[in-house]
Amino acid sequence: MNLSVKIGNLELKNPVMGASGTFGFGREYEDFLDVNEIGAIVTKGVTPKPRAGNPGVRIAETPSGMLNCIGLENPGVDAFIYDILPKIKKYNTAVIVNISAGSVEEYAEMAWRLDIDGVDAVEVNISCPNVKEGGIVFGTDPKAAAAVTHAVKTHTKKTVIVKLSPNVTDIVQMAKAVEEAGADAISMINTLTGMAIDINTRKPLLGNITGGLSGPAVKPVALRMVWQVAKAVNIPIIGMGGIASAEDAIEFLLAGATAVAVGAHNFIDPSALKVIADGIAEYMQKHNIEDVNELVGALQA
Amino acid sequence: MNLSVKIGNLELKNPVMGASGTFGFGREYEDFLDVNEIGAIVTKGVTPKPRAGNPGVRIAETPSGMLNCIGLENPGVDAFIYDILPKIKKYNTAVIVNISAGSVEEYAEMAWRLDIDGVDAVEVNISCPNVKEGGIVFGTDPKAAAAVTHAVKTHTKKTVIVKLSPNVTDIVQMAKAVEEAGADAISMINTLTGMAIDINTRKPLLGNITGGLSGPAVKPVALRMVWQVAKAVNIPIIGMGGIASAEDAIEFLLAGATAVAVGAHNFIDPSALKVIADGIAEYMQKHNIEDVNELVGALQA
Amino acid sequence: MKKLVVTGTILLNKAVNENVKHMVIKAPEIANLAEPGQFVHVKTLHSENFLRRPFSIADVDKNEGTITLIYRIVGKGTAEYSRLKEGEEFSILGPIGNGFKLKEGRPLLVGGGVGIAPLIYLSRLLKDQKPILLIGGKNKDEVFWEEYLKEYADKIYITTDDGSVGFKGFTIQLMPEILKENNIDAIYTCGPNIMMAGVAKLAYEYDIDCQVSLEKRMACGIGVCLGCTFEGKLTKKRRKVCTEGPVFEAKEVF
Amino acid sequence: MKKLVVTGTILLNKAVNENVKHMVIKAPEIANLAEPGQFVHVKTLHSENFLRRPFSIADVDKNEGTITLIYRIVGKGTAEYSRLKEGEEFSILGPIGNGFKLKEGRPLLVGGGVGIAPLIYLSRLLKDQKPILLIGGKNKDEVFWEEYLKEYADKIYITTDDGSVGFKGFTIQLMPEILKENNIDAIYTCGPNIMMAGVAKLAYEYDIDCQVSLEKRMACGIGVCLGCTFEGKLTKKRRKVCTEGPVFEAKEVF
Ligand SMILES: Cc1cc2nc3c(=O)[nH]c(=O)nc-3n(C[C@H](O)[C@H](O)[C@H](O)COP(=O)(O)OP(=O)(O)OC[C@H]3O[C@@H](n4cnc5c(N)ncnc54)[C@H](O)[C@@H]3O)c2cc1C
Ligand SMILES: Cc1cc2nc3c(=O)[nH]c(=O)nc-3n(C[C@H](O)[C@H](O)[C@H](O)COP(=O)(O)OP(=O)(O)OC[C@H]3O[C@@H](n4cnc5c(N)ncnc54)[C@H](O)[C@@H]3O)c2cc1C
Ligand SMILES: Cc1cc2nc3c(=O)[nH]c(=O)nc-3n(C[C@H](O)[C@H](O)[C@H](O)COP(=O)(O)O)c2cc1C
Ligand SMILES: Cc1cc2nc3c(=O)[nH]c(=O)nc-3n(C[C@H](O)[C@H](O)[C@H](O)COP(=O)(O)O)c2cc1C
Ligand code: FES
Ligand code: FES
Repeated sequence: MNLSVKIGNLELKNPVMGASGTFGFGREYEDFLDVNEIGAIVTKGVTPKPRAGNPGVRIAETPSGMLNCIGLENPGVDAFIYDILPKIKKYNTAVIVNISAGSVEEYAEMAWRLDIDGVDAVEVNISCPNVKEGGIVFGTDPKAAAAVTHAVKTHTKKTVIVKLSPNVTDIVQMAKAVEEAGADAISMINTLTGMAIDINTRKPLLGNITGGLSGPAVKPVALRMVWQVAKAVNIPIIGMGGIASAEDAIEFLLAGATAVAVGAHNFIDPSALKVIADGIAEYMQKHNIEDVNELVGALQA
Repeated sequence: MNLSVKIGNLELKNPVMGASGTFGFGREYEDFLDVNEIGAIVTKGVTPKPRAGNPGVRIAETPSGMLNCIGLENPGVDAFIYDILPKIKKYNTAVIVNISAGSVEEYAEMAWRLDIDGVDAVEVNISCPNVKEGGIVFGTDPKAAAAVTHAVKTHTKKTVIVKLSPNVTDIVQMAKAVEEAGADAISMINTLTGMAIDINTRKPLLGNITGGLSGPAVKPVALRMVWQVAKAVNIPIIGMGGIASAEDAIEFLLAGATAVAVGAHNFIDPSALKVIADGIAEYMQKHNIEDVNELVGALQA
Repeated sequence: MKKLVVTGTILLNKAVNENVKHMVIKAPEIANLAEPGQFVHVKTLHSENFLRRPFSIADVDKNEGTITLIYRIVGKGTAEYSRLKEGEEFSILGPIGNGFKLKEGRPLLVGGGVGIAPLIYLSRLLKDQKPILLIGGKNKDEVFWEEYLKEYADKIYITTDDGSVGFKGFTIQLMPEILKENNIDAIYTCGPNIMMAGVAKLAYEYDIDCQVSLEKRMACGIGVCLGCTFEGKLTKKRRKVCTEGPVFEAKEVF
Repeated sequence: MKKLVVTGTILLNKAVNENVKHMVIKAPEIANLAEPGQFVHVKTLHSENFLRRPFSIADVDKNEGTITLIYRIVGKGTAEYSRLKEGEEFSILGPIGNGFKLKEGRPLLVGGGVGIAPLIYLSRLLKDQKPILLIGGKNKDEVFWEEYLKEYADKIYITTDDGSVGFKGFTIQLMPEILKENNIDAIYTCGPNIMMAGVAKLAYEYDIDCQVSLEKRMACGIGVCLGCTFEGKLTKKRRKVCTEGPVFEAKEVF
């Protein structure tokens, strides 16, 4: 049975990876699964300079989901390259570095700096809703998204994945723009912007007022967007948004995703990546499917 | 204690109404509550001609929510005026007629035809995601939304409420456009477009492939949008999206909604409108609030 | 028809076979109103699922104030219900819809799978008219229905797809024989659409009054969401399975 | 520190007072590893809530393979847990974090509200060092903690906001007296931030080693979401409450 898939030049052992910001730098999961066996590690978003993130409460539970306004807390690209990468490049799995920056030039520089051994791909976060400099303007304007994509693509030999925001009227337009600009793959979706209020204090629950919604609650929206984009582009899609089971993951593959990422559900079950990859294999066995790629886009609609 | 609120010229007994498409024409709830005591009935979407709606499965459950692709099944405006309105105008509560149409002219005609005794307001659905003619283009293009609003406004003396779609990049822009075009109030949000797949048949669960997501899952997004729009416009907002308790309703009031509508939760608890209105009163008592309008926009952010 | 929402207490929730359970709920107001063919729309009080689920009222005990549901575990909701223990509470909205109209003369009841559930209550009420039961299922695991029906039925015919019990084949294959041998005055059927369509066709052929009980995905169960409608064949009108059905004249459907 | 996810069995889930419950869970692997000050991240198997919830390990019985949680019902999650019955399963991720470092000499343990929970296990381990306990709460409903602690404590001081039991006022008002009267070598504190800040200030004044246990909203509990971080006062680095804490040197925090 073949579980491996290709994202750009990247060959993944299986189509299940940990989503950025929910998988740390991979090492945190060593107690729960064999990191060498997962599809890929997608790192927490890395920025040019270290970031402390947002003040105040950063997490709120919502029905079948959660809001977060971490605000891209991360040690910065230097610390990533010198302290973290050496510790994770030993894993026999792909390392995809999620990057955010405040300008096209900064994105390009990040790409260039990360065009090094141990990094297998960059995932360009043009959609973090929690920080002004996090790229949300890039994420909602096709021209800006294309400019970032082009800049990154011309500054690295690694596979370039562009991560789309769902907070747009027309996700297909965004996807096409980054495809044309040279993206090797698209990942989607990032979080939907949401909010929660404490009615007793009459204050927002989150320090940043709004935050990014993720978890099973958003799955129907994510799946719809993946399906729309898959029909419109020729590059592979890494689908995510609310995946909590092998069944969910298979829905994304059928909708047209070549691989999937698991986000918030890792917090519920830190062995989720393994459980889900195993579940996909089981489903394939049951349905006599030899190659997981047969499932990709196999929706009959 | 004052629970009454004003939406345009409309005085509501309390700020809790049944959302369009989830409250039938009100009569269906007679077994469960006193329809005379609710804030308002918002009717199922009415169209110029009768509509059979979409074929196939129309309902799918999702985590903390549901997808629907009813496709605006309704008996048409004639049947509404001659068969249904006579039966519901007896209620001592406001009747808000939700309308959908395929062109600006049709919207205008609907408004004109419904400018009759027994109708207290029209809610202009420019955002139904389930039918091509249901107005989704109007719902995502500020100019088209403004044109519809203007046409409706100039063809009726009733209060005109425009219902916004959440499937847009910038909901504030949409809200401002309809405010400028003369809307007396805004209602928001309609459903988010979503999808679900049956992995065993490999087919979409819904007959229409995609459907509208509603229920508690979408509440954080709805609340965020209400808060954004409330800061930007001066007309009242009817907030909705996932309200399932008095606490949820109060969150929407604090975020800036003058009234709220309960949608899918009516299916779980058909006495929900009463439970929620009573719960708001209880909260006001506990917090020594004399007038529910004091809560509107009282978020400290 | 009057409907209400009550919190019932589960008195029994026992396995009938590997996938089917039998639940008895104390809910006197519902039991009191319930007619055969009606259903309830249920929810656990603290559910991980959002919507209610519809189940036929398999039987009632008006003295005890209980209703019985017989349900197959097929997904998240039914799995959740299967974990409920005696003494736990269960929210019930019902009784919903128009049940079977009881007709004079010899009845034939045709059921398939869990569609047999409402036929229990129905056959009890029709007992004096010596109902004939024709029930079909995949295999002998379905035989348990006989236990529920034998007290009320004059005769029970069983078909299984695999022939492990009774006639090997479908109910509608056996039905012509039954119609020939007996003087049937009214047919009542509940089960897969394809079965009911076949039953209806035979009923038309033999010119026998026939009622069918439909199943559709439901959100509200109270006639407001329009998730469950279809176009009536006779009336040409949109019909709601929940509040206008689930039982219709066969001719309105097939 | 090794963490794992296990499905434990609830052996006890009894009310301590109107809002507080005492839960004992059979989870030998966790009990075996657990140190005082560590916590677990829990979830019911079929939960209506999405995230896990963090609770201090109030005590362990390594022989029996059990851990004890003492929790206050404050919201949807704790309400859900309060309904769990003996014999039911409970998912536990843990033990998490760095607990209290046991120091030599006379210990003073200062706790407020449910922050007292981890001090039970801690005082048991420190018993031979004759720990002094200073615990505060709103009113006499909080007195139940005394029952849990009296076996291990050399002395227990109680403060209540309303004076219904013990000293009327806050723990930190009573603390100087205790520090004067006793030769305290190490302070361990857990409770509201404002209380711990006061305790830390007094510890600095008296130059006593002080450890504080922090509480922050957590999503993951395993150091990946960064929901729980703060800037360390000494290290100037971002610190994770879940995996680097919840116990820190007071000087890193206040
Ligand atoms: C009027 C009526 C009477 C019924 N009576 C019985 C009965 O007596 N015994 C019995 O075992 N089953 C009966 N059913 C079917 C029963 O409602 C479904 O099996 C049940 O809803 C499945 O829920 P789930 O959560 O386990 O399945 P899931 O597939 O997880 O459910 C997901 C969603 O789909 C809906 N759904 C799934 N299958 C069906 C179905 N076949 N029909 C309608 N909705 C469905 C659910 O209600 C839910 O909203 C009846 C259905 C209707 C409409
Ligand atoms: C390390 C640690 C140890 C704890 N130990 C105990 C203990 O021993 N006994 C006890 O009663 N409580 C303890 N708490 C607090 C406990 O986690 C919360 O009371 C609980 O999560 C509330 O859940 P809920 O669903 O009832 O409340 P809700 O308000 O409905 O919860 C909503 C969300 O907010 C989070 N949340 C709410 N209150 C808190 C809080 N005070 N701290 C952290 N997250 C919160 C929840 O985890 C959940 O994600 C501890 C917290 C932490 C961080
Ligand atoms: C706590 C948290 C932090 C996140 N941080 C990042 C990030 O740094 N960069 C990024 O591109 N996406 C980030 N995301 C978004 C996820 O990678 C993912 O796109 C989203 O959560 C949807 O998947 P899910 O529903 O499975 O969680 C974060 C999500 C969460 C919950
Ligand atoms: C079954 C169903 C039918 C609906 N039909 C309409 C409609 O006809 N017109 C309309 O404007 N909105 C319609 N809506 C949207 C609701 O009015 C509401 O905006 C949305 O469901 C969000 O609220 P909720 O999360 O409380 O359900 C429908 C929603 C549902 C669930
Ligand atoms: S289920 Fe809602 S109308 Fe029938
Ligand atoms: S709770 Fe996620 S990093 Fe601490």
